[in-house]
Amino acid sequence: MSLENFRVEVKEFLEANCPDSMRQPLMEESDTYWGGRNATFKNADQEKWFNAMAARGWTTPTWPKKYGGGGLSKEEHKILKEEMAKLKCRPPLLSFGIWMLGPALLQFGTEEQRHQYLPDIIQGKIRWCQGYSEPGAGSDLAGVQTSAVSDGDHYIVNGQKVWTSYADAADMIFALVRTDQSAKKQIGITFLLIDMLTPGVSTRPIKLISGKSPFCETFFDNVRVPKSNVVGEENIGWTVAKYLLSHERSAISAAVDADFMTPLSVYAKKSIGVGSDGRLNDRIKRTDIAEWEIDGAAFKFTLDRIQEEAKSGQGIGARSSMLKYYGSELNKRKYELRLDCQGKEAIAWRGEQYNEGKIARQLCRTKGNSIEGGTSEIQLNIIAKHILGLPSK
Amino acid sequence: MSLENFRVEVKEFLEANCPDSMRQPLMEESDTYWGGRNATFKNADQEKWFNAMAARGWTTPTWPKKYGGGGLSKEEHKILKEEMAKLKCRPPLLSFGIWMLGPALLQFGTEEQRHQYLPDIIQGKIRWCQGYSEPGAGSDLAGVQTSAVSDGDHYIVNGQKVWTSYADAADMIFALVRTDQSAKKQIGITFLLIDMLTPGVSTRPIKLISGKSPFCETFFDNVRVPKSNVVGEENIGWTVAKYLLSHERSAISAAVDADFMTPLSVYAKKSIGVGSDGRLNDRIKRTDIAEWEIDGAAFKFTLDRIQEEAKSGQGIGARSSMLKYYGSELNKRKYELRLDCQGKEAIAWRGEQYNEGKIARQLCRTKGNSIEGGTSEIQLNIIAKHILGLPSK
Amino acid sequence: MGYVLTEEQQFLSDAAKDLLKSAPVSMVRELRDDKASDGYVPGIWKQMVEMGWSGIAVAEEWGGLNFGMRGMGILMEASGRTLTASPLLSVAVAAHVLEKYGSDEQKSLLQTICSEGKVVTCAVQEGAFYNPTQSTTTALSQNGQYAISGTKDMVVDGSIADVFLVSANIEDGVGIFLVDAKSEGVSLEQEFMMDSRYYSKVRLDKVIVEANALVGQSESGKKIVRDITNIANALLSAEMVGMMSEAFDRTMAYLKERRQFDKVIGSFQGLQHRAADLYTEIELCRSLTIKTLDAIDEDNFMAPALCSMSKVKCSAITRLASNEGIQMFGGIGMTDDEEIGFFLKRARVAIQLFGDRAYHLDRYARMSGY
Amino acid sequence: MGYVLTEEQQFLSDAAKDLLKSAPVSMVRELRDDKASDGYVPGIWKQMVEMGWSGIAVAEEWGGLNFGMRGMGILMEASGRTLTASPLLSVAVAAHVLEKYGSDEQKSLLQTICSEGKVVTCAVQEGAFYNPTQSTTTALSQNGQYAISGTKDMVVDGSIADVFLVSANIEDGVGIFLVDAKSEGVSLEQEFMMDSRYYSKVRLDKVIVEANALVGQSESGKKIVRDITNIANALLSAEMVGMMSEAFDRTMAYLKERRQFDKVIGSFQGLQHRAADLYTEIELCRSLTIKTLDAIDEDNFMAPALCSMSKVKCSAITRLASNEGIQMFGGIGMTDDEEIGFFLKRARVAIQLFGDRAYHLDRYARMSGY
Repeated sequence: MSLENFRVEVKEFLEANCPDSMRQPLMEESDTYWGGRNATFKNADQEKWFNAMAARGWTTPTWPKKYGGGGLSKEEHKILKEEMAKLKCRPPLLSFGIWMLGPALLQFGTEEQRHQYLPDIIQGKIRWCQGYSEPGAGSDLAGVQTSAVSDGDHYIVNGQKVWTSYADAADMIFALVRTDQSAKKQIGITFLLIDMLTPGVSTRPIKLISGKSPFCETFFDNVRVPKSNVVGEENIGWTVAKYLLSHERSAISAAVDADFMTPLSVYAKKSIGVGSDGRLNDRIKRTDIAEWEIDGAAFKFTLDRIQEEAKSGQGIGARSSMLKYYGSELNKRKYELRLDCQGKEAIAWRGEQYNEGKIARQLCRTKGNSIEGGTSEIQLNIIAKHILGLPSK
Repeated sequence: MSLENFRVEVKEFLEANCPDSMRQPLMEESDTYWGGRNATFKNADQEKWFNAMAARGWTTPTWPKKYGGGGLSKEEHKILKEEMAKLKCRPPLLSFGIWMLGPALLQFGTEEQRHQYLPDIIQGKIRWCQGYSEPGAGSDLAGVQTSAVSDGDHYIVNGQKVWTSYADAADMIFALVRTDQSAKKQIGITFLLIDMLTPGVSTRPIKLISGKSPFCETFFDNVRVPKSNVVGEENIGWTVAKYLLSHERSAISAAVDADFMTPLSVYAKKSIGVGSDGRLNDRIKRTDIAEWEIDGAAFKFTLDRIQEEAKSGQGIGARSSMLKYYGSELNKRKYELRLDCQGKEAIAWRGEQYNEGKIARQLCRTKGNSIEGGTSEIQLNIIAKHILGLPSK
Repeated sequence: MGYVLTEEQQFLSDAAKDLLKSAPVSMVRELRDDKASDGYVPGIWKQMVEMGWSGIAVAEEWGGLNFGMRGMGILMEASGRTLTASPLLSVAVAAHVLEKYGSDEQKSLLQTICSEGKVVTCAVQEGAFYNPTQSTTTALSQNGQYAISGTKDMVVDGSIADVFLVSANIEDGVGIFLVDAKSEGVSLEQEFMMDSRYYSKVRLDKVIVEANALVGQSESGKKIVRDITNIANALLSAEMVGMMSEAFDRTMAYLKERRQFDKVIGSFQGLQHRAADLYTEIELCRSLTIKTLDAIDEDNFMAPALCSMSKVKCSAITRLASNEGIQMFGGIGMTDDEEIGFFLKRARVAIQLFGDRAYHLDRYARMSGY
Repeated sequence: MGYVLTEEQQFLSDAAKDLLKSAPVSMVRELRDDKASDGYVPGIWKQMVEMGWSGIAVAEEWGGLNFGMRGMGILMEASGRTLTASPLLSVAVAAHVLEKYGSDEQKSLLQTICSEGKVVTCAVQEGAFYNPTQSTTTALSQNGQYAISGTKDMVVDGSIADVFLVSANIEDGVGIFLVDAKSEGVSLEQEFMMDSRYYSKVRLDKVIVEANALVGQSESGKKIVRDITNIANALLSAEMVGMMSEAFDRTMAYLKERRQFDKVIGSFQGLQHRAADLYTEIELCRSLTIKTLDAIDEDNFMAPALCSMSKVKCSAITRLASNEGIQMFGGIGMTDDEEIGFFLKRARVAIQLFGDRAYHLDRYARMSGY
């Protein structure tokens, strides 16, 4: 089929299968569909839209057909994204399985594992979560302490993970465990798939300074896991993890992007007002806002540029660290400025008239942007080492 | 004599001996008197004033009488300073001998050395310069390469010093030389006094980005120096040097202080103008100026506080690094703001109407504030280690 | 007057730290989660009053301890370190106003503040930002009485106030009125802010007060409002010095203890330089704030400008210190279990109370003639 | 239009680097110390004209190479790396004005610019700051001629200009006039700025020009001035991207080579983090500037705002990069022997030319409706 015909077909399919209510921006948590054993749809439209996409494997448009994926070429995928963007179609399924585990299995998994797990990810039957970080490990992700001791064709897993998003709603977890206690840090780590229903697995939600969060702590107490659940090989899990981390980093900087171009000055004009000379009444905040908007635009153009350069073959590489770093800092600055611009409205924490403190809570939440997915300090280290070539000694 | 009587006497002495022209602020280089073998007075007033003070040993008010100093107590010295300040008396003599070598000799010198050198410092007969830094050593002052090889009761000195202020006008230099090549860095350094007239000593002025400067390079080519010129002992010169460095650091932050309280807004008001609402016409620069003035005032009060605390026995210690660091950065910021506030006038480099580019040259010169006397990075290291107790490993 | 604490001031500082041990940072979480609480550690105000702190800056003549604003600053700094909510700030501002402008009759209220800890608080802000010169509250003179109508925002300690100091437009200027909280026509709405404290929206609907409720003369109203702005911001600055110092100390302790990549993270130069810079900035805030409090006590002409300068500088550095705290604590700093986040939250409210950075930067520059 | 260079643009970029090898940074010192020089590397403009650069952005129709402002930006960036003085900026701005607003007759001058490198430069600033809407220069209409009087400051390349584009108040607005440098009544004073270049104070004393010296209509004067501001600042931004990049590259090379305390100083995390941050900022400047130049070429409505945005951002980062350069070079960076200081000096002048950070920040915000 020619690309032109493909575009026509896509258009028709989307028009026919994407209900109007699925062409609205995601407004709240419950608007998203994550799948899983216990998943329910918010409404019939959501279900219809998901089923239509899943039937074609278009929840994962580029994954191979043999696993149930869409099997689209790069060019076809681009067309699908463009047409979905035109209609503002919501993503039919959000999933760490799609973003993270799938790519890892396609790269490192056995054929058997791919057949076992990919179809369920594509069809939203199994919901995955990620188990990397551990208490006290922080930026030092290779400092894995959770142990997996060999016991015949099983491991006995003991330990604790933190920052496992939505662990309390997930069916399975892909986790880093230590299979060789004596080896040097990055060696002796294994990438292991664990069913959350296995006896000994428990989770507890983490409360953040911003309030409730999707993050959990996950505990493993003598959990028996079959050795066939290792992805890659025993003791080389760090290679798999690093591959996934680069995926995560790009995902985060892309997510940050979406909200960037909302002009800060809109809020300021509303709360502070504009004088007869056409200038914001608070001339000090005006300067801060203008500087932020300029930096925000420059960042946006840099995202565009790097994407364009990546297409022309220069790759993104360590420059994803630059985007992660600057994007996080910009977002933090933005919310400090919203406090400046919106006064009392922005420091309220409770009350319907203040949207239960949405702005203040978001301010608090943004502080985590420069910590999660690699701290700003780690990003700066990466830039210094891998882009600038500065020596470590 | 009671302190009250002393004050009366000082007043009368100053009134009688400090000519009116010596009660004006120092306007240019030639208004200062540095002494030395080839020194000449600018005019009769300068000579009269110097001679009157030198006769009493009041060029060094607190140095012991037996070396020709003023022999004043702390309290008496305070009175002298106060009364001189009231009349705005100029310092009768500027001298690295007074600020640096003298204190070192009083602390580490032999009785013979003190009798040999201190009277000439007090009477302005010998002008000293300092030879610490070497090309390529930078912040690493202990990286001394200039060698002093023993040859009977002499050393043969070879090497090069940089940043030797006024070396081209000095009679003698106090220098750090390496007397033990095999020892670890800080060990094997000796504090040596060298006559600039010794064969093999030569100097060359250093041109800065701001233009002419008092700094020189000083070269030693097989210079023979008697071993009796060692201050302290052979190989322990680093102890002497460290003692002097702390003197230098306080001197620099004090020097920076003098110009701080000149309100930046005065220049801005003149160049930019104030509107009918009483605010500076450029509201963006206004913010920068106000922030600088607030920081400047806070710094000034911090100088006052630390002096007061020092008096009450808490000492200054490593906090001198804090003053050096912040003072330098403030001064750099100040000149950037003067460029902003004075436009074309402040970027001119030549021309009488622009005072031969005084502002632009001062801007360039301030960039050295955070390098000389220990870089800002070194100061931050000192604060982190000695005040905050952060570990180095 | 001076930067170094006198023996008496040192004693006060020690006593404050001692008393505030019973109102530690962990109480912020407890009070927040206890929906029945009013946001105050029970009994803490009573203890403070027993120590004489409700009149700490008041002259002995009126029952105070005469420690001046410098003494009051010591209490605020200590409260900043523990993030303890108490009516200290409100009462100090009100007492200052009454001592300076009150009639003999009104000064009996001052004595009650000192002896019993009666809570008097200012109600001068209207709307989302502090800008007390823009007010639509009016006090209509009628038959030797005033009828006050208007709405005030962000009234500190409104929920426990006995009396409000309300600013209102009067025929010939601005009047500051003592309004009993129980007066007919006064209604309160409590708003819960991110520092886990309640601030009141105070509505006044034709509240009738007698003529003697007016503080000072009708022409002194604007001056009183300026004094309120000055004192409140000097004291908030002192509180912020406490907050930034405590957040910093906790961060430094963490840097020395926390290991990453087989090293104590405090050994990384990137963090060391930021810590050293922040230390320096905090020292500057401390000097500036002490100078400001002394200037108020000395009635120095620079005092009003210094109050704004302190607020500008302390706002910026409290913000920085609380942000650096979270960042250096890393993930754990983001959790509600760790206390560093409470400093961030209190900081954001303290910054806005009685005028934010932009308000005071403008105010300082105007006072400086540009 | 796009961020990645086309093959042609890459060729131009290589050619620029190649030619500018004969005008390296060391020439700045030589020209400065040679009091007889006019501040330009001899012959460099002639070579540029031979390469067609005087008409690089001009349509082929008028003898140009049609590379657009994006192409011109490539030349400016290269010139920024070598700190080479040439009339490229002046001529590009003037050519843009003539191409867009000139009469057919005036476009013959455009052709001379392209073919012979005739130097035409703008004279629009009066006083210490760039603010072209505040002008006291007047052009009085008389007998079908104009008599122009006034004084212009900071005229770039004034000393070698053949023709000035002078803004002057006319009866019904602002007029932009072509004034031959040799006209009677034109006198020049050369002022030597910290970037070691001469800028001219141009005095016009009843200079008589014919009616056809007016560019565009009388009502287009203000628009032309805005265009001059836009183009000049976009191109200065491109030059600054070159300057900051070169200063940064030199600093990084030094960090890798220089040893202190038995370590390469580039291994200190304190410096690494600052370097990484600065790298990021420079990348942002590059993207923003390319976007701006493309927007001009596309006649995008955002172009004027983007020109100011670029100037604001590039000014700040050029300043930062040149300061960090000196600081990281340490003592040697302070000496006139080391070249890093020349970047600092050119930066300070480039920042002020055609409006500084404050001017453009205000301009951007106004354009954005606040």
